[in-house]
Amino acid sequence: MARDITVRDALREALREEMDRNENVILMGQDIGAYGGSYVVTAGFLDEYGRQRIVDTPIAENGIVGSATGMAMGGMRPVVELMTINFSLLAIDQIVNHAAKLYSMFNGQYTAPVVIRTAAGWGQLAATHSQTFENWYAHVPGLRVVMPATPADHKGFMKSALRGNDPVMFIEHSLIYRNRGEVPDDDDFTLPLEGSEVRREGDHVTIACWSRGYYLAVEAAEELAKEGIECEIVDMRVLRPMDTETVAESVRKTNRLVVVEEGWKTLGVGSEIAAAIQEQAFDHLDAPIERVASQEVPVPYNREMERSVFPDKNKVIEGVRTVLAKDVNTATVS
Amino acid sequence: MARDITVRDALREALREEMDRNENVILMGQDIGAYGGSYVVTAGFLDEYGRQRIVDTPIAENGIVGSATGMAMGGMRPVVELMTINFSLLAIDQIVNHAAKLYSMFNGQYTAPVVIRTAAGWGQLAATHSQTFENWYAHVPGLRVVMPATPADHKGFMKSALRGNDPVMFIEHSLIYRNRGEVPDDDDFTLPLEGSEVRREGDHVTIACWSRGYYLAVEAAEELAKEGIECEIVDMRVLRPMDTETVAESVRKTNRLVVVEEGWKTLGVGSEIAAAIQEQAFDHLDAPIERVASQEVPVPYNREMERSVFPDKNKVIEGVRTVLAKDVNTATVS
Amino acid sequence: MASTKKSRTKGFPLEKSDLLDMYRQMYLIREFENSSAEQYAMGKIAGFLHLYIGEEAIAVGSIKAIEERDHVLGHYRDHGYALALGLDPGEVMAELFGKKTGVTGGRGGSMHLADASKNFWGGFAIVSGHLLPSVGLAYASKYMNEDRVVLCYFGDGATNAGAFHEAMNMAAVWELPIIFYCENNLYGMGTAVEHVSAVQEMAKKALAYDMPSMQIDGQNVIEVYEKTKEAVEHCRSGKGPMFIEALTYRFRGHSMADPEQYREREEVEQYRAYDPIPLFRDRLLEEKVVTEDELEEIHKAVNEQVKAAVKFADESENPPLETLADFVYADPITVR
Amino acid sequence: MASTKKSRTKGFPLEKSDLLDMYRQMYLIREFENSSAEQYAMGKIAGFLHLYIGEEAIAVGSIKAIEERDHVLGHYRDHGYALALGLDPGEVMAELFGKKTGVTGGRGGSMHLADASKNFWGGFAIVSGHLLPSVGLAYASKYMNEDRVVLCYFGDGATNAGAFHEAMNMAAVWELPIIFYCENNLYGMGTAVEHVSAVQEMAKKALAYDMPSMQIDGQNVIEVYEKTKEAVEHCRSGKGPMFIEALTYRFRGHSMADPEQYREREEVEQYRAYDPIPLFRDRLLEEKVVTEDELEEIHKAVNEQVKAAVKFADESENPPLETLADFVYADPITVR
Ligand SMILES: Cc1ncc(C[n+]2csc(CCOP(=O)(O)OP(=O)(O)O)c2C)c(N)n1
Ligand SMILES: Cc1ncc(C[n+]2csc(CCOP(=O)(O)OP(=O)(O)O)c2C)c(N)n1
Ligand SMILES: [Mg+2]
Ligand SMILES: [Mg+2]
Repeated sequence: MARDITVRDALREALREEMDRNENVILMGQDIGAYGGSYVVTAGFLDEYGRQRIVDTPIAENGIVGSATGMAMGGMRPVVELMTINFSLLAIDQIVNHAAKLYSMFNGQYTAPVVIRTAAGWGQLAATHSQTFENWYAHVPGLRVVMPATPADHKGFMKSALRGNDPVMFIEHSLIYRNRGEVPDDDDFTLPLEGSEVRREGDHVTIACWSRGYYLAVEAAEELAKEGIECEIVDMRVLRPMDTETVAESVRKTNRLVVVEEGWKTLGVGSEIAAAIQEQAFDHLDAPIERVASQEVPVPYNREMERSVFPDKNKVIEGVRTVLAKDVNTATVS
Repeated sequence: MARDITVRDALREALREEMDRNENVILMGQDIGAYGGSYVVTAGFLDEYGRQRIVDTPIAENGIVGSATGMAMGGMRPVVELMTINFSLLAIDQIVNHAAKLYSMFNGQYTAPVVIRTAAGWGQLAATHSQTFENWYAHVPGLRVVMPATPADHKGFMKSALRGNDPVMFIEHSLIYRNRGEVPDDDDFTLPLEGSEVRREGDHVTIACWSRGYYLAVEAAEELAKEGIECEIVDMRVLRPMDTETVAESVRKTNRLVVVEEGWKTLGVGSEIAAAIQEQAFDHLDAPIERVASQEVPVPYNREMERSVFPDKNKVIEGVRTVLAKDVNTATVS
Repeated sequence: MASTKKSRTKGFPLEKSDLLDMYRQMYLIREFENSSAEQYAMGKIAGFLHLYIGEEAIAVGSIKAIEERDHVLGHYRDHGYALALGLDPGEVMAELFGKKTGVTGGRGGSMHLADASKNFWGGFAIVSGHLLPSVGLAYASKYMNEDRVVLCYFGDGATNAGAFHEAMNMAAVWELPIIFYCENNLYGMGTAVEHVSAVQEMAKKALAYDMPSMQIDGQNVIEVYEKTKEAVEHCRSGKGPMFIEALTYRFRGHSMADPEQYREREEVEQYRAYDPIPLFRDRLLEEKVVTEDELEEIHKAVNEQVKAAVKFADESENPPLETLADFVYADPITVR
Repeated sequence: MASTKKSRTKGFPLEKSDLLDMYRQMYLIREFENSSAEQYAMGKIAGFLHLYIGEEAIAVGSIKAIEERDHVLGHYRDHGYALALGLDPGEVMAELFGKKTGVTGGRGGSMHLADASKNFWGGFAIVSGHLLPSVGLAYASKYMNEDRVVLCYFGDGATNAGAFHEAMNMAAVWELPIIFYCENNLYGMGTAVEHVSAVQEMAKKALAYDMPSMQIDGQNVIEVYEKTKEAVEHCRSGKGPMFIEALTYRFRGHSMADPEQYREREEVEQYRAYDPIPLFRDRLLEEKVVTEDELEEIHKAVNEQVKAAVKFADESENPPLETLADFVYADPITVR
């Protein structure tokens, strides 16, 4: 059995179920209690679970993540909400130099499985509030980094994160909380925190994407299908460990790859995917891998300017056309 | 006229000359004064310039960079020393959300040309003290990121940084301060903060590198030359804006590329170089681009383990052999 | 900035024109924001819009106490500072609309108003982030002997962030001319001070730095003016930084998106009794500084001004898309 | 952890065996470090080596005041905590040598000693970084009703970092059982406190959080013990956190790399008069708790122990290179 629910509800269910299952699971973050959470994910939780388990924290990102890390060391299962991923920069020392390293640095003596929920996204919020740094976190050994698209993944990953033993950066997206999808009816529904997923099959081109990018890819694929262009869509889902083999497999069939992401292009996740695929499927590529990413500017407030920064369906379509336009027969081996 | 001096002395000269030229240039950082700087770059400066211009700061990385940013807004030319790039994580909000964005976010009304000197490097310092994050900074529009190898570049870039109008991440390397090279005898010797440089010509393979990686590449190239394998070495020098065209140009000749870097491989600078080159020189690549980078682990203290993490001459040679081993004739176009 | 003449109005530390100017500014901020809320509802303004309604006395009273050369920095709730500093309401509204004619060309929006020519360095949207550049500006003022005081505004919530601590300590160690101006409106977004701060009186936080501090009534524009004046003189005389905690309350939600479920309506109503605008108006009338008619005139003029501001914003153009990449780097880049 | 019997030695709050144990520990730390300095000079230890010499009374006195279940975290200058907590000197020395038999298997080195089985969570090398996990451990103790107090050591330099402030505030708001233990040795690396901290007395920093504090003589192991005991009882009784500033001085450089150009030799010599080990020894002799002979025996035993530690470290193996990637993730990963 499965139900059609939103990403937000999938998250709410996962958090509730795990809180009910394990009383050492607590939520903490700015305005998650009385306010209900900036993106309303935890609305009502304070009434249900009380101040002991729904902890409104000071505006002190490093402090929140660092103290949650200590709680995790001490046997609790804290879920931190950092309002947006932009503010995670203030916590990055605790994330990278502490949570991600304790297990290894102390020779496996203890773990700090803190779960850090945070939201990427934009919406005329200007330069400091419109960034996404999944590429940075995906660079760091010791962290697991998930950035799901579907409600089922949101739920299954969150539940796994809370049952696993590694620190997890759980990156949501403010513009997909209302997206819907099927979620299994099972209190023990979990998903391994790794692996990409082919979500749509197609022969002409592969699109690698994640989070909101997945929905853009779907829109583009539907439109392109009308012209007979069939896109294979690989939802990356987990960015560390990153499963590029599933992409390579697909590229061995389609021979063409487009990556869609909302981060700046230079050194975005797409750069890793491109680098990995040219290693893993070198002989199969008929065209350069195309990266559809953000314009490399601090994001302006103005609506039209902002829209011109981020990928949209049309830019994805354009990306697909670019890789299709390259005629393999004209390729010269120098 | 030119003199053969060390990287450290090149830096000292640049700082001194610019301080003498402009009294609004000041240096600030932890232990740069009385202690002389962790890597002894500013030894003696306190006596020479006094506490007004050589400012020993609290251990407050965010505070140091943030206040320097304000000084720069106010017309001063502060040079911040962050002891090591590992600690820059504590300042990253000020670097990324403030210094890098002010000019754009406020529509060009003012700039904040703060110069942030910091050192990458390692030497049995364990997990939190052996990282390098040039890839992160190179992702950020608004920043200029230099990571020089030669004494001349250290000097010329530093002087340019102090005369330019953009914030600059100036990344040094603790293991090359004593490396020597020719530096022009000219108080006004500056270098544009952009552009890669072909430092050695060769027909068989291109090696892209920077900072300490450059010296590894030279060692490897010298050894390979004995076997008749000629490497072309491109010193990237500036990582944002990144000049991949010079690499592409070289690859159009050699058809093979190895990137050398000390950061973790996944999403390291090499991923961007690989992604860019497969775009810019797709038809010219005879083998997948090879990335010689660090093992993806928190760096352990133990000497042998640590050495096994980082690239060395032999790993570069191995990388070159890997790209040469790929026989273009066996390539199948699927 | 107060007029320089020495004459003072009975019972007030300022002369009539200054008093009326302050009243006008407070009323302008209020009406400007009421109007911007409407424009937001109409979809002409987007993103975050944080209203200063209820707190106007702080920006107006304190900015009256500084000189033109002094520096001002604040957080995202920044319409008050901008208008008190004399930024053009039309250009501010245009910024809220994201237009090219906006004070930051449509790039910054409501949270990032600025006018470098007026030494207003901006509203900043990272809580506590601007405290550090503020310290640096104070350093520059001292280092270059400019005799400029920095006025740095932030909220109660910001005082729990590490950056606040680093800023306070550095300003104290370096004895800089900076006023840390804490607007304690009892909430950081939806979180009441007592749940997140070890002390309820923000001024106590200055003790850790041996920094002098005052707690003042942020609803009383005259008190704000007088106390800020004292603080400014303290800074100018080289005695180092000062911390001011202005007690206040915001009458509206944190931003337009706030459903305000964390506080009772009655609480808000209670605080409305301390609305700084009627409080000031009543006092001006009581002390016979102005007549009802004079006030009416001010109201009318301001209302026109606000209407004109909206019209200006409405009729302004969007910034051209071709300028998107302007101002990323100040110096030229030739490599691609 | 003191012996549980109630009998006490005249003039001391502890019985003889505890006193001798404390003396032995202080002497062990001293000799262990003197030896490690030699090993460093011989190239057997590399990276950073921070000696605790001169500060031994703090670790020994304070750890005597806690129970086994209590948590301990410290910074990189951590040999003292480790040895006072009873970690095996051979395994600690092996860690300094980077050997497989080291307490963290050669991965951590001198700065990252730890023994989770003893609730010693580690030395941490990011200044002020461990204060936050320390707060979290205290939270867990309270949340899970474990009655465990957290002892968190750090230096004067760390109190200028934002993380310190965030930790202090959260511990106070949440009323957690944690002792913030500041070892004020007057310098952060080569920088004297007065150049970087607005207040010279670190204990003043607790005022901003209404947190009780004490300033104690860190060279007097008995005072350290007694005051820490008080603080531990304060924490155990649910009264929330406590801040202790222990005044001390390090006799050696910041690390082995330190040329010590920032302080005069005379200054160091002056402070050597407050060497905690002779101070304690003289008092034990004066009060006739021990005889010279007994002390001599301790010295001999410790010297043997240190020699054996070096031998053990020397003869231990390096960790196998194949284990490099162990412990990066606790749960399995199957994708490559
Ligand atoms: C570093 C950071 N964390 C969180 C936020 C989200 N946020 C914006 S305003 C705000 C509350 C700030 O409260 P306060 O400082 O009291 O100012 P007020 O809004 O009450 O004027 C929060 C949490 C942010 N902008 N920056
Ligand atoms: C965040 C950070 N910044 C800088 C350093 C470099 N560093 C290591 S120890 C130290 C001095 C710390 O002084 P203090 O806290 O007084 O402790 P002490 O060494 O005197 O015991 C510094 C600056 C670091 N390890 N971490
Ligand atoms: Mg507030
Ligand atoms: Mg110290």
